[in-house]
Amino acid sequence: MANPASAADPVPAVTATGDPVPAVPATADPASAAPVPAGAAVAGAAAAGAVPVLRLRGLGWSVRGVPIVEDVSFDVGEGEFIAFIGPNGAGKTSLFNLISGIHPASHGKVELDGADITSEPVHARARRGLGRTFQTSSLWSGMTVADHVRLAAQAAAGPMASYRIWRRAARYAGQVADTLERTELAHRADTLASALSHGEKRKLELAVLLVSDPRLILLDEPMAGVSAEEVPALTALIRSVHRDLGRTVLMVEHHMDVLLGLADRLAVMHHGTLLALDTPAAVMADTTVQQAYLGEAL
Amino acid sequence: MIVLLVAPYSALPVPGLLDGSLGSPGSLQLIALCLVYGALATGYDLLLGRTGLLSFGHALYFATGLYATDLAMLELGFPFLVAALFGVGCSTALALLLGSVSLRVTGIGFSMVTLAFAQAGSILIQRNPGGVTGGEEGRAAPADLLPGSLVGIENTANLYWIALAYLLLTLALVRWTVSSPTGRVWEGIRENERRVEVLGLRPYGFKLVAFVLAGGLAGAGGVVYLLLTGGAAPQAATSDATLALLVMVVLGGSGTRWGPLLGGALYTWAAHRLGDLANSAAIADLPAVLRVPLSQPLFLLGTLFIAVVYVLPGGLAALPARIRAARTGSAAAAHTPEGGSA
Amino acid sequence: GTAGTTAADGASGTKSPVKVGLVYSKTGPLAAYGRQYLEGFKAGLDYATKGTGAVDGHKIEIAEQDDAGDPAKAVSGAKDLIGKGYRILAGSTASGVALQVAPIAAQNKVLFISGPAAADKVTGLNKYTFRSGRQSYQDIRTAASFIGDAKGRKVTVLAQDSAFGQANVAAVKAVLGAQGATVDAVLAPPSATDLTPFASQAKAAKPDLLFVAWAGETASALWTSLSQQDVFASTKVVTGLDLAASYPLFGPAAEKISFLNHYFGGAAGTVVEKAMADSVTKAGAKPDIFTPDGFTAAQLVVHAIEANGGSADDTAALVRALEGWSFDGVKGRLTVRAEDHALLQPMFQVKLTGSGAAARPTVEKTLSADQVAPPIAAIAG
Amino acid sequence: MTGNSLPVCGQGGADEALLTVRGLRVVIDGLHILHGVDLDVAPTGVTALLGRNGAGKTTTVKAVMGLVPRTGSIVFAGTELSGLPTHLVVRQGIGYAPEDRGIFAGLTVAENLRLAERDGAPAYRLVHELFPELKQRSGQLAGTLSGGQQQMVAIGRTLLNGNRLIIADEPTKGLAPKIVAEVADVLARVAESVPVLLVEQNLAFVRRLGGACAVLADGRTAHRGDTAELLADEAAARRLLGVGSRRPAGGSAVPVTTEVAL
Amino acid sequence: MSTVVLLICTGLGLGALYFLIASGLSLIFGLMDVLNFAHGALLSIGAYATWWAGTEGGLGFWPAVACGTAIGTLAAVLLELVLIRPLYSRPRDQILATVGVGLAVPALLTGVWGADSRPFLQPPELSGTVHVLGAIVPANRFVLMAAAAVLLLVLRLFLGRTRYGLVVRAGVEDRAMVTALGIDVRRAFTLVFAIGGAAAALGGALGGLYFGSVHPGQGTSLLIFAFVVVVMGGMGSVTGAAVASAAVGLVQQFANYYTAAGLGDLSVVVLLAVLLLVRPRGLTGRLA
Ligand SMILES: Nc1ncnc2c1ncn2[C@@H]1O[C@H](COP(=O)(O)OP(=O)(O)OP(=O)(O)O)[C@@H](O)[C@H]1O
Ligand SMILES: Nc1ncnc2c1ncn2[C@@H]1O[C@H](COP(=O)(O)OP(=O)(O)OP(=O)(O)O)[C@@H](O)[C@H]1O
Ligand SMILES: [Mg+2]
Ligand SMILES: [Mg+2]
Repeated sequence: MANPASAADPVPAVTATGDPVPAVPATADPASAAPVPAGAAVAGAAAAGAVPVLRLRGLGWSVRGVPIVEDVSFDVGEGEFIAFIGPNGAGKTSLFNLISGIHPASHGKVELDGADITSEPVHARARRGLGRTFQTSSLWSGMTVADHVRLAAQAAAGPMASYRIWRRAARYAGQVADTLERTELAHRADTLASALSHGEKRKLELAVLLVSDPRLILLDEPMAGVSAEEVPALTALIRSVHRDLGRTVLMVEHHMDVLLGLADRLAVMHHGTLLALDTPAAVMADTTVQQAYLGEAL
Repeated sequence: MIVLLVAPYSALPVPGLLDGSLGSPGSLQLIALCLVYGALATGYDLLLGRTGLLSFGHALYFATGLYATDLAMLELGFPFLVAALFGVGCSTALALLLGSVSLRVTGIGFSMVTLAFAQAGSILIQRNPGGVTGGEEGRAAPADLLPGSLVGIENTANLYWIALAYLLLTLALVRWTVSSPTGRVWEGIRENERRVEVLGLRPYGFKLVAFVLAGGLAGAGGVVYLLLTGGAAPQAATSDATLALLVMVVLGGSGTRWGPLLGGALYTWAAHRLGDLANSAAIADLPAVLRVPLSQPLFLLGTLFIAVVYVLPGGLAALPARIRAARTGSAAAAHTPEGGSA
Repeated sequence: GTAGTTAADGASGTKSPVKVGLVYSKTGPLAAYGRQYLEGFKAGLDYATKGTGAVDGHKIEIAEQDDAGDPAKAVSGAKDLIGKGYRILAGSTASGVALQVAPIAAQNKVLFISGPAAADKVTGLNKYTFRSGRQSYQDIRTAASFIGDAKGRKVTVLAQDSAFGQANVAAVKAVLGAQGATVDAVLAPPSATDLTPFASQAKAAKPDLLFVAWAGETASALWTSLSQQDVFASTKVVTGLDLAASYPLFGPAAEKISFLNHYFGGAAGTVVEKAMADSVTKAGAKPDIFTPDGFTAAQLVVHAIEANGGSADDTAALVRALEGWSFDGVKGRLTVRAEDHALLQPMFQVKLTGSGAAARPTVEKTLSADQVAPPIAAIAG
Repeated sequence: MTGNSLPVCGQGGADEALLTVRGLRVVIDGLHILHGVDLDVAPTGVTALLGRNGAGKTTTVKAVMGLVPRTGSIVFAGTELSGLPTHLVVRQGIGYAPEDRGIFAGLTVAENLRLAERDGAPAYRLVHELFPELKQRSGQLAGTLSGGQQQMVAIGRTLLNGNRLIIADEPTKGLAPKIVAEVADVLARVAESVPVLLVEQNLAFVRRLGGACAVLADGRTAHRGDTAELLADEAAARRLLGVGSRRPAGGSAVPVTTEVAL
Repeated sequence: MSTVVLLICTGLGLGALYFLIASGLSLIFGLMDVLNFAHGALLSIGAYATWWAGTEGGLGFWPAVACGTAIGTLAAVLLELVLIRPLYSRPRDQILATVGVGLAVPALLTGVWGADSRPFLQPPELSGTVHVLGAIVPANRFVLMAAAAVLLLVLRLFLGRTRYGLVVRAGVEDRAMVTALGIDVRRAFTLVFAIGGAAAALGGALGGLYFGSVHPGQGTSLLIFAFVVVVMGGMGSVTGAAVASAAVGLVQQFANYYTAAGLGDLSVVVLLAVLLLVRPRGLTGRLA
């Protein structure tokens, strides 16, 4: 699992800036190396010369010496949708935590819109327009649905808006109504988050995200535990965020059919490294991915 | 509320609850103390119930207001009003300083750091540095520097008004700030701090605002307490004092509008009146097995407290809701459970 | 406003009662002192009113307020009593209580007779405040009497670094330092539980006299440490003898310590003491260190009321009646010094014989009231 | 909605059932979560418990285990369980792998397994044979295992003792497709010797294991019958489970590895 | 030199006393997540029971200690069964219930035996002194250290070697799941409470030796240092608590002696604050 080459040189020689072809780090393990044939320019990928929304270089994180994410480098272009797959424990959530600043990177660099944010705290990154959801629903259980959206709207108005202790809290009526409409939660506006069904909680997570209108959205298994019945609506919602609003989205998901309909590119993680990053078709065709992730068809 | 407004003019005896009529100085003093503690608990709940911060050192800011005001008069010769402003200023500044340090850690670590600071403050006061604090003896407030209308038993009603004003101020301030944009963030922090961060807000600053506000309110409480008790004593700074605030808040129901007030008043009333009960003739006549425990006010308070914890989870403020739930619950149980799960 | 107690007069059959309020520790850390005080007060009232409980037919009514050792509670209690028309307050087991209740008494112009509280500051605090017990200075003078000629001798004070300890150090410096002794101090934090290093430090100072001013729960640990570090072999050790329950705490060192003493049951051998002992024993208790403080307080109260024809309404007159009054008390001849309301009284040098539960005190020497009189303090306000 | 008439079809009659649940009701904090669940677990093979999100599947299983207050009749191999505390229910011979896996994150894999030992001869051979990974990682803290490995621990614990019934609640939740397939294999093997009560959202998985099924809706049993029959009946499946045997959402042109996503 | 030796020996003795109290607290706090404010009360019960058995009961010292520890253990079991067990689903109320007990028990002791210190029996064989490199160290300090060392060993064996340790560690993470493995977790928790209570009562009994007297507030006043030690050591780590105890005892003893105003307590709380600011999870880095 350890990668001596990258440990010695945390930022591998990367293709020149603006190269539309995603960088796939070579791994030391020849068995799992079999790199995906460098994909053709992908729809939505950054045009040559433009600064990518997100750029990772040699990003890594280890806990007590054990590497959990190793040497991940890639660029995400404006308006792109990248889906992450990989076996359990591959490091997908950990990678999202590194990008959003929940964990400090052990080595490597994270750039958002060309600015180096590697050492910035969570809230500073969020203020730059980086929004995310969590693998297990992370909500304010004692607050109502509308309150969630209001708080998010307030936060989006900048931190100073929240320090106005002498003012009455604004209602943000228009924004709240819009967002709840869009996420089909309007009828639950006054329900406590703890009383929502699983699928509704997932929608609420998205609502909180949407109202703050982030440039880059990280979604961690938004469909986990959602019953088959609710999957299509949620999928449609995510699609509209991506397509209609033109947001850049990174998403981890095990539901293959969902992400195949959404993703421009597919990233495969394995043992903390980026095994492949390419068009869905190319990735699905790859035997290494088949072995590592999909297994025999069920 | 209306009862609180007419209290000083009333000669109504309230047997059992109060010793003497409602308007007598002794009763007014006790009610005023109840109001002050009710307000202190309400301010403390800004941390505990509203922002989810368990501070074990809140008494420090109370004691700072108390001692700083007293010492400003005694040592610096400030007139009362200036000294009071100085006292509130000191406690606010101290809360800002220590809050900015202790809020760097979270969870039980935060509780313990606040405890450590408060313990240090308590030790300093006990140690009588430079003979200033009076050590275990405390310092009496100088009557000549206090306004004449606040000195003497015939002016107890004025002290009562001040206590009531302090309570109203605290209630209003807590209510106002809780419904301000900052209050909304506090609520978010209480429920899930990480999630607030992900929205782009740094919880630290908001927690500090709550901490400083609560510290300043506690300092103001110290000033009122100084007027009521005519002096500063080291008991005010002990960790027991913070623990008492915690007990009050929980007794009443944390995070509710009236709960902490209720809890603070009830606790204070019990602490004072249980002594009388413990010393009453009725108990002196009991056989030793009953008499010995019942003659200890702290024993009564402790047992009462345990009883409340068991019988009234959620505190006094949850009582009406519980009664309602019990009523409708039994009614619903009688019907078929058609509505089902939500 | 507070309606006075002047309603009824001597004309009608039953005369209006005189109300006296006691604010003292019924519970809390000083409850044992408080109990002695109360027992003494009842005995003193009985004695001074010759068993009638009344002065000139005016019954003396006692109301009690518990302060639990907390000045804030004491002030509330005092205010309650004053508000109910009490013009005489007595009590204060703890110095902090005395120091904070006295100003309240002065503000409301009522008589206040402080009890066992030993702080020197109470003397001369204001013109409404008197005391019925001894003060630290009298303790120190008694301790000084052990050293004989102090010139050129070395005295070390082993005390806790509290207001009580600091006051003792200051008093020793004032008394013995003035007589030519060199005085130094070993101060231990009040919260320190392991006192071995301080005992060893006190021994290393090699004083001619080691004065120990100690209060609180660690007393037993301190005496054990002093024995273990073998301080008694090289130095004369003086300390105050507290209530009877504390005798066993000195452990095996008991017989080697020279005690200064305010009072113990049987110390004085006076007629009044006999009366007090009888009365207290009849009530099922035993006279102890602070029983005389209660007894004396009752004597002062009754005298003040007597001098005013059974009324307590004119506080200034009550004060005038007490100032300079000299009378036979439990410990012998007592005088309320007019200048600062100090209570001049004899003190005792005491030895313990036997140790542990068997320790019994005996008086070695009685020091007259003049020998131990504190310097005159200026009355404030 | 579906009424109280329960169509009982196919095999799985109540007579020879190993576990018989009748009129199970659960009320938590005044909320009526289950109001009348009936369920039979056949003495062999897999019995699937199906239903939409929030139908009450997990609650039913927890009620059987005694983890939530319940009323009604729960008879297991002739013993009434409804009055028993959880640990005694388990000692009747029931192994339970809960929905959230119930791994003790702070304990090692070996300690997690050791905790589950109940009788003298724990079947470590069987467990290690099924999941060689657990043997290799026995010293690792369970909290650092990947989701799939944690699921292996959870299932392994149920196999350690000579249980007469194994209850697995959504053993595939959050698992990568490859692991889902592996878990299906394991359960199929287990079911050869011990009956399994399986709660599952993934219909492909259920179809693969076959056996009888019960479908819950709104805290009640809405259907009992054979799994294959139910899944073959498009209308019934749509009515009871909200889905038919449909194509993947999103209309991707890529040939998806079948219905893992369901 | 002899002063330093004396300070080290007495500091370790004090640390041993802290450990006797903190170990039980750490066990209960760390393993069961119960912030036990009644721990000081258990200590006082142990101390008074020992004192009572020794003086009124006329037992020798060691039988009295055994008796005191047994009664303290019994009290702990009662506390767990009657007050803590019904509140396992309400952790905050558990804390509050123990606060109530912490108030009531010392008051009860005061009511029965008075607020004053009672002299504690000092067996002659333990009241002597030992000469170490020129310092005269009270012998009972070494008794405390030995007791602390034995306790540490026993607790580590209990936690590491027996199934109970495992059950409790797992039970803290997820009580329901432990029962779902067929284990009667309540019995294990009662046992842990009993052990914690036994340690506290033993601390009380030997603390009487240390102080030479008992009084009702003794346990409560030591409790705050026990909390400090538990937090510094990293909640739930008995070894961490041992290290922290020794550190706190030494720091306190040295600071008391060498700083002018005797800043022992102050330096301990400052130490705690600094440690937590640098390492929020305490010495051993385990989280509650
Ligand atoms: N402890 C509880 N308190 C309140 N409501 C509960 C509790 N446990 C479950 N519920 C509610 O009961 C209903 C049934 O829950 P349950 O977890 O049994 O559903 P499920 O069928 O397992 O759903 P899923 O497919 O999402 O796992 C849900 O609406 C849930 O919100
Ligand atoms: N704090 C931690 N300490 C030790 N190991 C950790 C820590 N956090 C994560 N890991 C380990 O790192 C690996 C990657 O975890 P991560 O949650 O990123 O996986 P994932 O790809 O999101 O998996 P899944 O699909 O199951 O959610 C796992 O083996 C996990 O056990
Ligand atoms: Mg993940
Ligand atoms: Mg479920």
